[in-house]
Amino acid sequence: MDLLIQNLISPVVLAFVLGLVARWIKSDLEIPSAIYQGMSVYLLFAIGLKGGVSLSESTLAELAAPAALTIVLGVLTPVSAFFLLRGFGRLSRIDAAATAAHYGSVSAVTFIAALEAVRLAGMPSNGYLTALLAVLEVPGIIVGLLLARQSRAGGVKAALHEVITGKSIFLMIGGLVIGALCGAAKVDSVAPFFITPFKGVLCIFLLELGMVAASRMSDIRKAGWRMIVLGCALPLLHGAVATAAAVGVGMASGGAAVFGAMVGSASYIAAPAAVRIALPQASPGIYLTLSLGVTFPFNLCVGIPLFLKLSEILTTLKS
Amino acid sequence: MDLLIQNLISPVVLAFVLGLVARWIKSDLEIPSAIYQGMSVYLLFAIGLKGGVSLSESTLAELAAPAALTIVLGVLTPVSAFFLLRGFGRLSRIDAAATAAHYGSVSAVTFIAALEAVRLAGMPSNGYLTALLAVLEVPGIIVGLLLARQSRAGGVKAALHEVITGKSIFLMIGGLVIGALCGAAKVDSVAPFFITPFKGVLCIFLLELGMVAASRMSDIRKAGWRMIVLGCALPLLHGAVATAAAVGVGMASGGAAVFGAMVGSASYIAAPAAVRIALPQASPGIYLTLSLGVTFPFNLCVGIPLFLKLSEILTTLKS
Amino acid sequence: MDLLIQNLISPVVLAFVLGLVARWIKSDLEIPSAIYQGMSVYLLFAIGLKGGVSLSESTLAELAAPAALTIVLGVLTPVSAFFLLRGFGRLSRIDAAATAAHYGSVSAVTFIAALEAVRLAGMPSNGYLTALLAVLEVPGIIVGLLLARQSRAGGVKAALHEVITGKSIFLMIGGLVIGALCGAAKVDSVAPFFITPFKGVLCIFLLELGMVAASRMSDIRKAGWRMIVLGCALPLLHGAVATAAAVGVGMASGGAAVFGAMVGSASYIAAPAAVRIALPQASPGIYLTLSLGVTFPFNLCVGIPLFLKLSEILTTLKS
Amino acid sequence: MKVPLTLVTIVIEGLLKDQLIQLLRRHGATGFTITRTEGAGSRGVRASDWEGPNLRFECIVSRESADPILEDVARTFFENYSVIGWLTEVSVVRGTKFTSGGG
Amino acid sequence: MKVPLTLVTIVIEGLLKDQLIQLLRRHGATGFTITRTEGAGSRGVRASDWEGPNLRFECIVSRESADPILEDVARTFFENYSVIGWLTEVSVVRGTKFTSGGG
Amino acid sequence: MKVPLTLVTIVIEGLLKDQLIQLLRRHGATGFTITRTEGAGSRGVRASDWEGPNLRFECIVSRESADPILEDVARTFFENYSVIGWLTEVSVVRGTKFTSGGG
Ligand SMILES: Nc1ncnc2c1ncn2[C@@H]1O[C@H](COP(=O)(O)O)[C@@H](O)[C@H]1O
Ligand SMILES: Nc1ncnc2c1ncn2[C@@H]1O[C@H](COP(=O)(O)O)[C@@H](O)[C@H]1O
Ligand SMILES: Nc1ncnc2c1ncn2[C@@H]1O[C@H](COP(=O)(O)O)[C@@H](O)[C@H]1O
Ligand code: NA
Ligand code: NA
Ligand code: NA
Repeated sequence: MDLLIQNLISPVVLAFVLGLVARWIKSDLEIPSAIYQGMSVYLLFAIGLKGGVSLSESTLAELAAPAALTIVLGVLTPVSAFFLLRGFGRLSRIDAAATAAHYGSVSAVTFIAALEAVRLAGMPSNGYLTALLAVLEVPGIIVGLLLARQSRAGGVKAALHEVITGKSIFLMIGGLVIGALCGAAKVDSVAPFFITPFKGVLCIFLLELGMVAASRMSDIRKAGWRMIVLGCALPLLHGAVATAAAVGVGMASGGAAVFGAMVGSASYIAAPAAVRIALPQASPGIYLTLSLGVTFPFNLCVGIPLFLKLSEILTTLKS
Repeated sequence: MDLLIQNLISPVVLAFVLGLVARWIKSDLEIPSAIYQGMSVYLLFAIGLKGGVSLSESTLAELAAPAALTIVLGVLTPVSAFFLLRGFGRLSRIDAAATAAHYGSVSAVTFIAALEAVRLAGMPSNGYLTALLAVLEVPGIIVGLLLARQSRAGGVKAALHEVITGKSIFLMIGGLVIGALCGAAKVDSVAPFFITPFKGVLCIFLLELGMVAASRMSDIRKAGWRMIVLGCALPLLHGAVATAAAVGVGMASGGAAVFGAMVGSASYIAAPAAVRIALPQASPGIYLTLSLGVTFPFNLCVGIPLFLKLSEILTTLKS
Repeated sequence: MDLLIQNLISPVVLAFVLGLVARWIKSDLEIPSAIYQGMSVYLLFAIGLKGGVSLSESTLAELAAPAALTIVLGVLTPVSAFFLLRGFGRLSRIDAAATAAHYGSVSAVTFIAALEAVRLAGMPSNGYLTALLAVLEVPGIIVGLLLARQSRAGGVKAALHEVITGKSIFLMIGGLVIGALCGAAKVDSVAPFFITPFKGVLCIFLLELGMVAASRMSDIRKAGWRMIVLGCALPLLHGAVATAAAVGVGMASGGAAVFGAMVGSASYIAAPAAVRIALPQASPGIYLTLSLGVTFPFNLCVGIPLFLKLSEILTTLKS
Repeated sequence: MKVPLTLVTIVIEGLLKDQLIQLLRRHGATGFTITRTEGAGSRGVRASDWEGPNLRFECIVSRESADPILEDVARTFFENYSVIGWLTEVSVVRGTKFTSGGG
Repeated sequence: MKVPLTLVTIVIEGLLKDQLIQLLRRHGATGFTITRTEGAGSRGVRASDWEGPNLRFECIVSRESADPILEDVARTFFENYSVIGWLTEVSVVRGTKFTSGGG
Repeated sequence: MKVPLTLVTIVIEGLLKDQLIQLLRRHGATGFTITRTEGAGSRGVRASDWEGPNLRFECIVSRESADPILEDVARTFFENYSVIGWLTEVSVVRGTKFTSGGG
C-alpha cells in the first residue's frame, strides 16, 4: 500500500493526472501538435540511446535468455489477449485481433515509469532492458495482424513495412544502434540533453497524454464493463507471468518487475498506426480506449507497484 | 546606479532588448507560434513546481501574514489604478476598468527577473513567494471587471471561468500542487529539465516578448503622454507600497523587493485573455500597450533595482 | 585512419547518417518545421553566446592577425571557387557566382563538428574562433554576388540587407554581443540551457539535416561528376590553405584545424537565402546540392580529420 | 452523386475557438476543420500571443444554413473582435453526410 | 490567359499522407499543397496523435480530372477512414502548368 | 447585404513573405491570412528549410482588383520562384470592409 502511494506521488504520474483534470474542468490548455511530435522524437531516440549504451556494456551470454523470453512472450501475449477478447470480451474477430496486437506490443512510457519506480525503491535492475523493449515492439503486432486472418490486399505486408520503417521503431532502433556504437564515453557529450532532462520532458508528455486519455475515458462507458475488466486483467495476467519468468531466467529483482510491466503494457504509439493501415475496419474506439484509457493508467497506478512487490517476493523465494 | 546597470546587463534583459532591435531593424527573425506556446507551458508549469516545493517547506504561521497582505493588495491595486486611469488618464470607464484588471494582476516574467536580481545582489529571499504569485493573479482581474460595472450577459461569470480554467493559471496552480505534494526530493528527478535550464528558456521567451513589445511600443505615441506617465507611475506607486508593507510584515529584504516588483507589475498573459472575453468593448490597444509596452520594460530596467534599494533601506531602518 | 573512424563514430555524425537512412528506407519520420526552426534559433544564438564569452576573455592584440586573415580568406575563397566552378565545373556565370557565394561563406555545423573533434583529440584551441565564424559569414556572400556582375535592380543591396538583418546572422551576432557584454560569470546562469545540452540538440538538428541532405543527394547524379569532384576539392583546397595560414599567424594547433574546416565549409543557411533574393535565376539545384549534399558530409567525414592531421604536422614543423 | 453545398470559411482570434464551435453546432454543422493562421487586417488587435494564433475554420454546410451561420457570426463577433468570414459554392461527393448528419 | 480549373480539397488522417499522394500522382496531378489541421467530424477516430494532425490537401487540376479523383478518394478511404473532400471552381493564370505538366 | 468578392490564394516560398505583403498592399488589399504549408510541385526548389515552410496567402479583394494582383504576382515571381495562385468567387457579409478599407 505504501509502495502504491509512493509510486503515485511522483511528478510524472501527477502530470498525467493534471492532464486528465485539464479536460474534466474544460480548461483551454493545449500542447501544440508540433511540440508533441517533437517530444515524441526526443523520447524515443533518448530511450534507444540509453538502451544502446547499456547494450554495449552487456555480454551476449547475459542477453541470450532474456531475449529469447521476450520473443516467446511477444508471440504468446497477443494470442492469449485475442482469445480472452473474443471469448470473455465478445469482440468480433477483427476487433479482437486489432486489440490483441496492442497488448502484444509495448508502451514505452509504462516501461520508463516502471524503471523509475524501481530506481526509487532501490531495487537492482538490468541494463539491457531497453534493448528488450525494442525487441518486444514488433512481434506482437505481426501476430495480432495474422490473427485477423483477413486483411486488405497486401495489408500485412504494408503493416510490416509500416511497423519497421514507422518512425517510432525507427527512432528507437536508430538510437539503440548509435548508443551501442558510441558507448558510454561518447554518449556522455550528449547526456545533458538526452539523459538528465529526460524525466522532465516525460512530465510534459504525460500532461498531454492525460488530456488524450481523458477523451478516451469518456468512451469507456460505451465499451461496456467487460472491456474494463479485460483492460485490467490482461496487464495483470501478462505482467505476472512475465515477472515470474524473468525471475526464473535470473534477471535482477528490479529488472524482472520492469520486464513484467513492459510485457503487461499495451502499445498506443506503434501499434495503432500499424493496425490502422492493415486492419482499417477495426474500431479505434475499442483498441485505443482500452490501451490508453484503461490499461495505461491501470499500470501506472496499480500494475507497476504490484509487479515490484511480486518480483521482490519471488526473488526472495528463489534465493 | 551601479545596481541599475548590474541589473540591465544580464542575458535575460539583453535578450528582451535583442527582440526589440530585431523589430526595429526589420529582421525576419520569427519564433514559430508552436514554440512560443510550448515555452509558455514550460515556464508556467516550472514556476508553479518550484513554488510548490518551497511551499512544502514553509509553515502555515510563516505564510499567514504575507498571504493576507497579497489578497489585500490584489484588491486595492486595481482600485487605485482605476481611479488614476479615469482621473489623470482620462480613459472611459470600460477602458479604465480593463486596464485596472491588468495592474491588479501580475506578470510572472517580472517576478522572475526580480528573483534573479535579488539572487545576484546576494539578498535573502522567501521561499513561498511563488505561491503568493499564484494567489495574486486572480483577485485583481475580478475586481477590475467589477469596476466596469457593465459587461456582457454572464460576462463576469464567463471571465471567472476563463481565469480559473484558463491555461496560464491552471498550469501554475497545477505545478504548485504537484511540487507541494512531491516535495524537494522527488522534484529533484525533474529538476534538470524544469529548474536548471529555466533561465535559458526565459531568454528565448524574452526574445519573442521583445518582438511583441516592439509592435506595442509603436502604438505608444497614439496613447498619449498621460498614458506613458501612468505606465511608469502605477508600478512605482504599487511597488513602493508593497515593498514597504512586505518589510512591515517581516519578509526578508530580498523577498520584500520581489514582492514589490510583483505587485507593481501588470499582467499581459492571464488578464488580457479574461478581459477580452468579459469586456470585449475595451481596447486592447490601450491595455496591452500599457502593460507590455510601457510597464514591463520599465519594471525590468528601473522598477526592480529601485525596489531592491528601497527594501534594503527600509530593512536597515527597521532593524 | 584511426582519427577518421574516431571522428565518424560520434552521436552527432551518426545522427546525420540516421537521417540519411530514414529517407533511403522511406521512413515516415518527420521533424515538424516549427521544431526545426526553433532548434535553429537555439543553435545560432547559443553559438553566438559562447563566442561572445570567449571574446570577452580575448585581448585585441591576440585577435588582430586571425581577424585580418579571416577577412582576406573570406574575399579570396569565393573568387577561387568562382574560377574553378566556371572553368573546371563548366557552370554559367550566374550559377558559378551563386555557388561561389556559398563557398565564401561558412557552415556553422561543420564548425561545431570540428570544435568537437579537436576537443576529443585533446588539441589546444582558441576561444575567439566563434567570433571569426560570424566575421566570415558575410564577405563571401557579397563577393559572390558581385562576381555575378548582373543581378536584379537593387539585388545586391537587397541581398546585403537580407544578409545582415537575416535571422541567421542576426541571432549569431546578437548572441555574440550579449555574451561579450555579460561575460562568463553572468552567462553561467543560462549555461544549463545554452551550453551543456547544446550537442544533444545538434544531434536532432543533424537528424533533420540528414533527411534534407538525402533529398539533395538524389540530385547529385544530375549534377555530374565534375560537380562532385569540385564539391570535394574546394573544401580541401580552401581548408588546407586556411589551416596552414592559421598555423602561420600563430593559432593553436586545434584552433588552426577548426579554422581550416570553417574556411573550407560551404554555407547552407545564410547564403542560400541571400542568393535566392539577389540571384533568383541561379539554380538552387546546383548550389544546395553541392554545399549540403556533397561538401557538408565530405567535411564531416573526411575534411575535419584531415585538417586536424595537417595542423598537427605543420605545428610540429613550425616549433 | 455530387451535391452542391456551401463552404463557410471564418478567420477568428484563437480565444474565441470554443464559442465559435458552439455557434456552428447550434446551426447543425456536422463537422469543421481548423487551421492555425497568422494574418493582418484593419484592426489586428488580439488578446495576447499566448492565446495562440488566429484560427481559420472551414465548415461544409447546406446552401440554406450558410447564410444564417455567417449572419450569426457577424452579429456575435464583428463588433468587438477580429473576425472575417466568407462563403464559397462547392460540390461534394456523397454529400448526405453534411445535411442529414449521417456518417 | 485565365484558365478555369478545379481545386480539389481533401482533409485526411496524417497516416494516409503517402497513400493520398500516390493516388493524386496516379491521376496526373502536377503538385499539391498540404496544411496541418485539426478537426471534428461525425467519427473523429484517428490512429494516434503521434501520427500527427489531420492534413488538408489542396490540388489544382483540370475540370475533367477532378471528379475521378474525388471518386477514387471516396472509394479508397471513405469506408474506413476519416476523410472528406470537396471541389471548387477556380481560375488560374498561366494554367498550362497544371494540365500539361509543364513548368 | 452579401457582396460578391474574389478570394485570391497564393502559395509562395517563405522567403518572399515580405515582398508579397508589399505587393498586396500596393494593390489596396485591406488584409490577408497566412498559413504555413508544405507542398510539392513541378520544381520544388526552395532556398532552405531554415527559411520556413511555404506560405499560403488568402486575400479577399474586389472582383476588379483580383486579376491585376495575380498578373502582378505572375510577372514578379513566376519566372524564378516556386509560386502558384488562383482565384475563387466568394460572397462576404458586410463586404464594405474589403472595398473601402473601413473597419
Ligand atoms: N481582406 C482580407 N483577406 C483575407 N483575410 C483577411 C482580410 N482582412 C482580414 N483578414 C483576416 O481576418 C483577421 C482579422 O481581421 P481584422 O478584423 O480586419 O483585423 C486578420 O488577422 C486576417 O487573418
Ligand atoms: N462539415 C465539415 N466541414 C468541414 N470539415 C469537416 C466536416 N466534417 C468533417 N470535416 C473534417 O473531416 C475530418 C473527418 O471527418 P469525419 O470522417 O466525419 O470524422 C474531420 O476531422 C474534419 O477535419
Ligand atoms: N497543382 C497544384 N495544386 C496545388 N498546389 C500546387 C500545385 N502545384 C504546385 N503547388 C504548390 O505550389 C508550390 C510551388 O510549385 P512549383 O513552382 O510547381 O514547384 C508547391 O510547393 C505547392 O505547394
Ligand atoms: Na505487451
Ligand atoms: Na500588479
Ligand atoms: Na567557406
